[in-house]
Amino acid sequence: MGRFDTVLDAGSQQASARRLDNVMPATIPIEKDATKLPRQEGELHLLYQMLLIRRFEERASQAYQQQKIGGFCHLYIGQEAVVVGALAATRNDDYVITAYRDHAHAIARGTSLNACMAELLGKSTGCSRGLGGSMHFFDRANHMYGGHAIVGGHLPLATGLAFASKYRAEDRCTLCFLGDGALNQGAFHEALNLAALWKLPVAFICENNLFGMGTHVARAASVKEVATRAKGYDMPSMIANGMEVRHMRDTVYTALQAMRKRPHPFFIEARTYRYRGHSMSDPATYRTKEELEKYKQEDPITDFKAILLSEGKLDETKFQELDREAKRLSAEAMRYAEESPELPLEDLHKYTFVDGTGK
Amino acid sequence: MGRFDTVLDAGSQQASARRLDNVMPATIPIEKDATKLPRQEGELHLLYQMLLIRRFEERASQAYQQQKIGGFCHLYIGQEAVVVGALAATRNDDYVITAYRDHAHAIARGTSLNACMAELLGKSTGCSRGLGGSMHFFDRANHMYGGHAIVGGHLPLATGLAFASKYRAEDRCTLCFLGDGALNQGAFHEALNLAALWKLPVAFICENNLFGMGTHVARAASVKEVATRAKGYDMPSMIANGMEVRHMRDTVYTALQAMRKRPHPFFIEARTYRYRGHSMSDPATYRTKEELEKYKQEDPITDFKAILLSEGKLDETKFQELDREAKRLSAEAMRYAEESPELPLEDLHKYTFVDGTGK
Amino acid sequence: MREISYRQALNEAMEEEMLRDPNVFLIGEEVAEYNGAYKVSQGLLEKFGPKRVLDTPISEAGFAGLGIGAAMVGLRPIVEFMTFSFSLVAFDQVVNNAPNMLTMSGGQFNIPIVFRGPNGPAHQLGATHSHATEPLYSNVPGLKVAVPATPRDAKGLLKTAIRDDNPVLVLESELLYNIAGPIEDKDVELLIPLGKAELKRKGVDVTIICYAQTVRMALAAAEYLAKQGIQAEVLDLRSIKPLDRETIMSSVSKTHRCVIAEQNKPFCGVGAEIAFQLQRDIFDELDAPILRVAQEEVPMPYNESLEAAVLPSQEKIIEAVYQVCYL
Amino acid sequence: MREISYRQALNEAMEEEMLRDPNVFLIGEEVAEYNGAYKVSQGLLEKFGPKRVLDTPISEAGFAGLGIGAAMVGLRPIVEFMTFSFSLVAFDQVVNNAPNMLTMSGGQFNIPIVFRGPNGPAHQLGATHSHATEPLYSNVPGLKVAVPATPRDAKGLLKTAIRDDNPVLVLESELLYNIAGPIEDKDVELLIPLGKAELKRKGVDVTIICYAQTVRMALAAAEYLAKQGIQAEVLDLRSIKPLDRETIMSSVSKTHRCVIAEQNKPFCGVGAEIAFQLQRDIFDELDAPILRVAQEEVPMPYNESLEAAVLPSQEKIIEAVYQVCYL
Ligand SMILES: Cc1ncc(C[n+]2csc(CCOP(=O)(O)OP(=O)(O)O)c2C)c(N)n1
Ligand SMILES: Cc1ncc(C[n+]2csc(CCOP(=O)(O)OP(=O)(O)O)c2C)c(N)n1
Ligand SMILES: [Mg+2]
Ligand SMILES: [Mg+2]
Repeated sequence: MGRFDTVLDAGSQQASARRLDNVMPATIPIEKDATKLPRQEGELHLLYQMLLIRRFEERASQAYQQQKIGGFCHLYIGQEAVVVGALAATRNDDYVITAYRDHAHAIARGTSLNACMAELLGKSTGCSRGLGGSMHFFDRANHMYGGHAIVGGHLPLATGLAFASKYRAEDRCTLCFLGDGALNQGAFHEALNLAALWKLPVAFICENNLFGMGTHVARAASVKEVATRAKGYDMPSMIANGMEVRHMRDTVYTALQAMRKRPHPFFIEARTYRYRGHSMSDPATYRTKEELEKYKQEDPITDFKAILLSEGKLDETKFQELDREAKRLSAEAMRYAEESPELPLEDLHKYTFVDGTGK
Repeated sequence: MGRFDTVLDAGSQQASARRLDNVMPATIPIEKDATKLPRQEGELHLLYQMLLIRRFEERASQAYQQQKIGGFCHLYIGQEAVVVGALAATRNDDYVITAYRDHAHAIARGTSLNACMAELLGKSTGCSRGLGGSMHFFDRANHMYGGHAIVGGHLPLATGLAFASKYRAEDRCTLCFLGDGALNQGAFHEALNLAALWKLPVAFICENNLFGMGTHVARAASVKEVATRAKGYDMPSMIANGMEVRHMRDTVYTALQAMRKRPHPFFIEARTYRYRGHSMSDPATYRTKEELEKYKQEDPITDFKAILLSEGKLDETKFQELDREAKRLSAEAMRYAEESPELPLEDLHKYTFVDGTGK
Repeated sequence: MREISYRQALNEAMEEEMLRDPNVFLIGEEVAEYNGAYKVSQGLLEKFGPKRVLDTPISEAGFAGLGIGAAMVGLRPIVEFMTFSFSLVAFDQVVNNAPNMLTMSGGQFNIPIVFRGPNGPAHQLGATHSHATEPLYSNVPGLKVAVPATPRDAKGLLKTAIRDDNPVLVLESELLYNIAGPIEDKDVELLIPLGKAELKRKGVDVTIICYAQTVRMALAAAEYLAKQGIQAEVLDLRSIKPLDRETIMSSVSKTHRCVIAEQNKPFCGVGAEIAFQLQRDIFDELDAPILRVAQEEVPMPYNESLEAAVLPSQEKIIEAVYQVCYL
Repeated sequence: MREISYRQALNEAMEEEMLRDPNVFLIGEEVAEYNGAYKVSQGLLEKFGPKRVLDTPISEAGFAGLGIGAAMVGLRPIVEFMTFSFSLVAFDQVVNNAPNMLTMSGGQFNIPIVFRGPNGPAHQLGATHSHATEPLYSNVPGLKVAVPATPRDAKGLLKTAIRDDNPVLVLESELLYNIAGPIEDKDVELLIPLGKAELKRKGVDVTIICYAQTVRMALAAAEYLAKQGIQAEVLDLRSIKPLDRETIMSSVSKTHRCVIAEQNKPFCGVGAEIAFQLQRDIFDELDAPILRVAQEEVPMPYNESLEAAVLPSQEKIIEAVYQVCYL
């Protein structure tokens, strides 16, 4: 009996039964008529995307341990429902931007696993030609605007994307993902104020996984509820169960619908959890095994699978097939990445300035 | 019939009759028992301080036009009740820090007019030895911690002062004045969050004079009510009529009492107005004559004078005497400043580093 | 030919480019309704409306980043910092997001943005308001840095900057806004390339390298020196990045002596860089140590005499020229 | 004598100073419960408790400013930036509030604060996370900048910095944290003054000036060169500000040739400054142009080979030495 029950369709209701603790009512009721959702018919696709992300990252995790990947590498495992649900509610031409925990956002946006894995290995076939690395996935064709590694630093960029939509009188929306740690950066404040003041169509989706590195959100943000932050800007907010892909999708869809009608920003807290450490080098001793296990009981993939099974939309064979495919593509991506060439040294100075003098 | 009436003493009630429009109820009720206020007996002193500030600045304004003062010069005229009221509620050892519109804060804190005027003229006898200028008045002896010219930049400093009090288990409070323009700086956000998170005894007093240079607060901050900003930090807030010195004093006193008992921050919006342009070079064409005239009808000095007269605490002769004294001291300060020497050129490199290697 | 002020020149540049390209817009504090804190954007709101000329809150990091984001999707923002001293609260946006995006995205996102506004000491503004930021930004790969000294350069460089597909900083100077100077008529399209220094005065005895605020001092010094029989060649850099190495080297190869007059703090400053390059590239041509005339290495004092003592000046340049000429 | 790591050395410095002076405290992200992102503050929370070792939110400007405010009233904060790349969002606090306060207040408020943390490229962290900030901060009057290369220097310089009554930046290096080196026993009070370079190796043919990450490269290069018959003198700056001009000048006056190995971007960098001062002060002693070995002037790429190509290296130093020796 999650508190979202009243406003969600049947499928979501069931899922919300196993909800995160302490989910508050949203300030904006969630759109009931989920039948209008794009890709609604393709709910298997949501499951498949979550599997793709997880298997890809499991493969990446291995590769990191084998030192095939350098620098920092932040895994998204556990949070898959957030981005898959949110992006399922978008149009293909909406702008997406996020922080450094970005593999999933690119994959959910349509970037090929090959390009993603190649990026991790620093290859020229990577989605950022091997120049960006794990924290800087970009994919212009799929409207994925990065992958940004300075906490909070991409929020002003998101207002710029949304500003451009409004400037051009387009009804695209911008989805800006951020961590709970970013709530306390000055750039967060300036971006939210600008977005609210100028009524920019940007949804700030705070992936509250309870921790910024080893610091619990309660030791970092002075508010009991993260969504309270939005009040300081007179900005509407909603809270979503980030472990439930349908709930994420429906929440974001509701926001986007409102925003497309009349441009304005939205703040969405997605309550979620990461299973791994902050980055590959973090043993995550700051939380108990029990807490982790508790959240693993709400695994977005396992849960959604169970729902689809119970609704007769999936059978175990089909699930295994999807999972095998996800694993196969991840392995294939690794092979592709390993065989790909690096940028030649002669290209070193090629990306500092772009040539030409504008239009 | 201002909305503060219920919580103020008789004198304040009368004053509040001529209140600013649209003053909201405070989230924290204002302390009723005003008899405990320090310097309560000395209300003439409040009037005198306001006169001192005004006459000093009128003299400074002249001097600026005569090009005796360089750089930027921001006058406080019209806002005198804010700082005089607020500081009347402080203990002498409380920490005070503000932005660049700072003459009044130093004067109300006890810095001599001589030292203030000498600073404006860049003389070595100035409160900052002529090195700071109008925007950087400092007075360590009177616990005046500046005079800071980067908008919002001093708010983190204020948290540091308050942190030190708590670190030392002292019950001093910090009063941090800021303009409405500072509400939108990243530093504001980070400072308020830190203060609320760590329960630091700092009162952020936003002198809302409706404008940051030529930009109305409604074109800069995304909130209908400035005090809403405090909600984003779960920080208690109050709204004070910044044109009424008693109301300012009582509001701030209430906050400080609570803060001294149990350290925590407070946000106070002081609704006020500046009569002059943003700085000496601003003709202030962005507002109407009528608006200015309306606010001049609520002049903090004229009003408070009328109240004291009506209460029999003042007569016209005494008022003239106080005013003459304020004018005399301002003129004397100008003479003092003009006769004071500048720092010798040999001292140019003396203030970059302080010598010694600590205790 | 006609005469207009440096301020007017910048204004014309923005107006012309906004007329030419609907993707160009201007944001910053007080740029619209107030017509600019220093009136550089006078009249633009009236001409282009509030969609393209926008007053911002005092949120430098916010609106600088907003500009960069808008540039990612093809708009061409002009971001005015009321002064570059205030760009320091937006430092991360300017040095991380703008210049790194092209590299980090593997060439997918260039950032066609201009950051402009007054830079360097004005008059008695004190330590926090007198920053000369050119060494800070010039250290960062991926940024171009223009430093116009005349109305003509202000217009021509700003127009070029707006058309550049990379982030460009146009560092103006409050002290120059009122200066008038000759410039092509309005119907002539004036584009001055970045990276081309201008020979302001020919000479054979010493090269004085200068930019922005120091150009006038250098020219005055050269005039004085000419009367003493020293023919100084005066080079106005016009942009620090790209740096016109060729013109610098060929001038000093001729004069064999060089004084750099820079408006910034000396340590790791523009003069240090140019001197380094000179001794590296034309070591054998140098007949004397290169000297720099920069600010004294202290936070800027408010007091007028002390401030004057901190700043570079005609007199200090003359003194330095005497030294490099062993006089 | 014993051997400890650079990380341990920093840890000891903080522990000793916190024991000595109750006004010293440590704040930063993850410094307390996590024991430091790079474990530099390991054990300090346990020893000194949560009053003196504090985890902050991700609010660099906020907690840097908090430190400065606390320093105004006599506390002596150590502010850890998880890396100095993140100090860029606190840039205004570090360059405006900390170093200007003494001047602006006419000498009333000095700021006894230490900003410390890893600086410069680590390994494949990409463009935003690889900043070498020393040229930016060295440009600002009122800041001191220490750049320890060894465990002994790390401890001795940090202890001195904590006792200094002015703002001091201690720019560490992630790549050095695990390096071990000899150091005095714990019972010996180790204070190394700022502004004294260390002669790491004597030589007569060329001076290699280096600091922090480049010291090891320079020493390795010198060793290699020795086998080729070139005796390189290696100078470790230990602090960039104050700069040990005397030692630098006297070394190059002896060798007449100089290569500067710096970890930062070259333009307006540390090498430029030192080269400027050298040619100014001992022009006649120079037998060859001074060369610098710095980063390539591009945003840092993630790819390992490209990153290596950007960075200074032993090989590049050797190559530069050959050049200045005209070999
Ligand atoms: C300005 C800045 N400060 C510090 C860091 C180092 N850092 C990287 S991630 C991180 C924690 C962020 O936590 P959160 O925003 O909750 O995102 P999550 O890792 O949980 O996805 C920190 C402190 C940074 N990248 N940028
Ligand atoms: C970071 C920064 N940006 C811009 C400025 C320029 N500036 C000085 S005062 C001011 C307006 C501030 O308004 P407000 O905070 O309301 O204070 P008031 O002048 O009304 O007292 C501006 C934009 C500055 N000093 N610092
Ligand atoms: Mg988190
Ligand atoms: Mg105001």
